Amino acid sequence: MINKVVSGADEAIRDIAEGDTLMLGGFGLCGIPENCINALVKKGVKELTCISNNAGIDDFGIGLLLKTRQVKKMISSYVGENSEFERQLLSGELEVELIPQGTLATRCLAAGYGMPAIFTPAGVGTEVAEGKETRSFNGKEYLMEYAFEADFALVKAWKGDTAGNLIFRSTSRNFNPVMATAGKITIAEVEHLVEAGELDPDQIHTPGVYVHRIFQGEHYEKRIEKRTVRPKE
Amino acid sequence: MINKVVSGADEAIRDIAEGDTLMLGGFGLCGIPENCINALVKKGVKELTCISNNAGIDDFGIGLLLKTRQVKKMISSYVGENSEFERQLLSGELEVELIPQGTLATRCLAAGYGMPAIFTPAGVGTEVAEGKETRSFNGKEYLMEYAFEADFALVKAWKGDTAGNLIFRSTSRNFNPVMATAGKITIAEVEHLVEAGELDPDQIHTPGVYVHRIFQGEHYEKRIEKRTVRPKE
Amino acid sequence: MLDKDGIARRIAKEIKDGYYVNLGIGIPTLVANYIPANLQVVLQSENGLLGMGPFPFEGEEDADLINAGKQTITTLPGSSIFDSALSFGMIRSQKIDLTILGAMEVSENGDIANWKIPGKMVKGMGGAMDLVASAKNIIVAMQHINKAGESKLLPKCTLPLTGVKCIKKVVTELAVLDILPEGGFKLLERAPGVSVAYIRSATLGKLYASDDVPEMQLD
Amino acid sequence: MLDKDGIARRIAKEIKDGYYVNLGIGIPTLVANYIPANLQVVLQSENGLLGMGPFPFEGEEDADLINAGKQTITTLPGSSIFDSALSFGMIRSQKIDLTILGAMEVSENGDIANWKIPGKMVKGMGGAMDLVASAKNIIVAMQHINKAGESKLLPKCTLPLTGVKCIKKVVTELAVLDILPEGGFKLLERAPGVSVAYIRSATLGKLYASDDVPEMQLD
Repeated sequence: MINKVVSGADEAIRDIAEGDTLMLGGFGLCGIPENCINALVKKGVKELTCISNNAGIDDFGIGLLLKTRQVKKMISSYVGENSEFERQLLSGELEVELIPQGTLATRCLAAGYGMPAIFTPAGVGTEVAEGKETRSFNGKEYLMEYAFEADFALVKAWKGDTAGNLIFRSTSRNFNPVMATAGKITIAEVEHLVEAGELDPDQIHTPGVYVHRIFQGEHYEKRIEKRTVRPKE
Repeated sequence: MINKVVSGADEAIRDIAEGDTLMLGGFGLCGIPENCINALVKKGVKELTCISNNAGIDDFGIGLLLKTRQVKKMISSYVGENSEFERQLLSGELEVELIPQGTLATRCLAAGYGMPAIFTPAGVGTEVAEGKETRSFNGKEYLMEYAFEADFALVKAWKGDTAGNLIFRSTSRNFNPVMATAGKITIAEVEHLVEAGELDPDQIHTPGVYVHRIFQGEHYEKRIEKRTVRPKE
Repeated sequence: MLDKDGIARRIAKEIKDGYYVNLGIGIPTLVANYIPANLQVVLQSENGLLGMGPFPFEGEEDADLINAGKQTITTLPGSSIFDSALSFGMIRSQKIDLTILGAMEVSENGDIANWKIPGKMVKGMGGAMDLVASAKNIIVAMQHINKAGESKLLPKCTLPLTGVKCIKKVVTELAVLDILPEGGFKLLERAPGVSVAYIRSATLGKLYASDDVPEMQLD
Repeated sequence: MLDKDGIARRIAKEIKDGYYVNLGIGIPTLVANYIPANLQVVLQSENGLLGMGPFPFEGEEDADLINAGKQTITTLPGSSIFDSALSFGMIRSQKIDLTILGAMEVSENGDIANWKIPGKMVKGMGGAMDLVASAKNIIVAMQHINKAGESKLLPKCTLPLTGVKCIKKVVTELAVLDILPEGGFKLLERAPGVSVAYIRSATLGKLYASDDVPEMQLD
C-alpha cells in the first residue's frame, strides 16, 4: 500500500496558499475537521474560498477562520448560527454564495465521480436558477450545475489507516465522504489512525486512493450545537 | 421500521411480467441473484429486457434464462462466456446492446440519485457515440447518457435485515448497490437475513428505503468462473 | 383554532403505514410526536439518517449523532447512516413518500416561499429547495395569517420562491386545504369552531369552499 | 525480440512509487509479477477493489473475491472494496495514475481499437472504453505485428475504435514507442537484438527514429 501518513495538521496543510478554494466536511459542528481548522488559523493564510454546508459558530469551526478574517467567500447552504458571519456579510467584507444542500452535495459527488456537470430540479423557478442552463427531461425541468473544483478537501473521519482508507461514525459522516472524493488534494484527520490491514475492506467508506494525506487529530472537542434530551424514565 | 420481508424468491418475483425490464446485479458469476434467477426460470416469464454487466454462462446465472428463451434483450458491457448466447445472437433471436461498463454503472447511479442524465467521456469518437448528444466541458468531450429505467432490480447481498438494509461481501458488491437504488421495485436476496437492529447503521451499504422486498436465499452455489490459485509455499 | 401541536396532530393523520417521511424544522418536527404507534413509519433526516429516534436520555447525547436541525437524537433498530449525496439522491429519486415543511407564504398555484426575506439576514435554503423540487407529496404546516393579520395563502407569493408548483396540501391553524392542479385552494376541513366565512376572509388566494365543509377530527 | 513476459517486464519499469495502477487482461496482467518489491504500488480492479493481491493458495479461493478478469484473487493489508459506480468514478476523476491495456491496433494519433472485429462474435468493451477515455496515462501492451505479419501500429485504425487520441505509449515485442502530441510514433527503445530498420519495416504508421536508438534495459 501507499503510505499517506503525515505528522499532523501543520504538515498536512503546509501548502494551502492565499486564494485557495477549500472544501470542509461537516454538518453544523458535527464531523468538522477541527485540527485542520485550528492549524489554518495558526498559519494565518488568507483570502480562502470555503465550500462547506455551514459556517460554524462564533467560537468554533469555520467561525474561527471568519474571526481572523481569513475567509473571502463562503459557499454554503445554511449559515445562520454565527454573529461574526452576519456582521462581515452585512458590511460587505465577506462574499456568500448560498446553494441548495443537495446541489452542494451533488456537485461534490460530480467532482469525485469525474462528471463535469449534473442535473437537479432544486432551485428551478427560483433566484438560484438565474443565469443557469435549464433542461427538460420527461416533462420535468432541471438546472445544470457544475462539478466543484477545490484545491484542498479537509475531512474528518472516525478511523483511518495508513493507506488513507476512512471510516466515518454515525451522522458525522455527512459531507465528508463526498468531499473526500472531490479535492485535488484531500487531507483527512482521524480520531483513530491504525495500520493498513486493521480495517475491514468491506467497511471502508472512502477508499484510500482519494486521500492524499492522513493524520491522527488531537483534542477533539466535538461540540454539540443543540443539546436536546429527554428525562430518564 | 418498515418490514420488507417476503417468504422467498417466488413471492418476491410474483409480479414480474412479460416485457418487463430487469436489472440484475453481479459481475460474471460473482454476486448474482441466484435464487431470483431460478424462480424466474420456474415462472417462465418471457420477453424480458435484462440490464446486467454480463450474461452468465451456459448453465448458470442469466445463461439459464437464455436457455429457456425468456430474454428478449440484453444490455451489458461484456457477454462473452456463453455459447447459447452466441447462438441466439447470431440467429437474431436475441437483441444485444453493448455499453461501456462505467456507463452502465453510472446510468444505474443516475437513476438511484434522481439524476435524469450524466456526462461521461467513455465512447466519445466510437460507435457508442452514434446518435448521442455530445458536449464539451473544459475542452474535453463527453457523451450525455440517460438514467436507466428498470421495472425491477434483483440484487444479492451477504447480509440484510428485515428493514431492507443490505451489506455486501467483498467484490460480490460490484453492481449490486447501484442497481438496488435504481429499480422501481428492488428485490434483495441475502445469504443471512437478520432482525432490524442487528446490523451496525454505519456499515450498511444500501439503506432499506431502496429495498422493497427481501428474503433469505437458499442453496447458494456461488460458482467460480475462473479458478486461479498458487501452490502453497 | 389550532395551536402548533394541533396542526402537527392533524398532519400526523396524513401519514400512512409504510411511509418514509422527512420532517422539516418547526411545527413539522412536532408531527413525530403524533404518529400512531401501530404504523410502520421511518423518519429521514437529510444530513444522512433513516430511522430517526427520539432525543437521547440526559447524559447519553452523542455529538456525532444529530438531525438536520442539529439536535442530538438517537437511532432505532433498523436505522441506516449515509452521506449527504446519497441522502439527497434518495430525495431526488422520490424514495421519500412524504415531506412536511413550514412556509412563510404559499400561493394558489402551489408555489412556496420559506427561505428568504429581503432586507433581513438570509441564512440560506438548506435542503428546502431540494425537498420541494423533488418530493412527490408535500404538506405545508404553517400559520394561515401572519402577526400583522395578513393572509399567507396568496394569489402569488411576494417573497423569493423556494419552489414552484410543488405544494399539494396545506394545514394551518384554521383549515386543511388542497391546492388544485388547475390552481386555487380547496377547503377540505375547518379547525374546530372556525367558520368557512372566517377562513375565506383569511385567505387571499382563490378559495373553493362549500358551505358544509366538515370540521377536523383530531381524536 | 521480447516474449510476453519481456513486454510485461519492460512496462513494469514505467511504474513509479506511489502509483495506483489498473491492469487489463492479457499481457498487462503479467506486469504485476515484475513490479519491484520496494515500490509502494496499488493495483485497482475495476469490478471494485483497490489493493489486488496475488492468486489465493489452493483451497483458499473465495467465490466472492475476483478481479475484473473474473479470476480468484486475494486482498492485501490496506485494501478497500467499493461498488462499480465508485470504481469508474475514480477512473473518470483520474485518481488512477496508470492504465495498462492490450490492443488490436493503435494509430499514430493515439487512437486505439481493442474490442470488436467485424464479422466475429462481439463480446463487448467491458471497462476498456471508460479506461481509455479517462486515464491520464495509458500504456498499451501489444504485439507489433499480427499473425499474418501485418503491422498493428497504423496511420489509422481499421477496426472499430475503443477510444480516440488517448494512447501515449506503446510497448511491443520489438520496441518502446511514444505517440507524439502532433501525431506519429517516436521510437524510444529497441528490443534486444532488433534493428531500427526492422522496427521501421514493421510499423505502418509514421515512425520517427534516430539511428542510435538504445536497446531496452530490462532489469
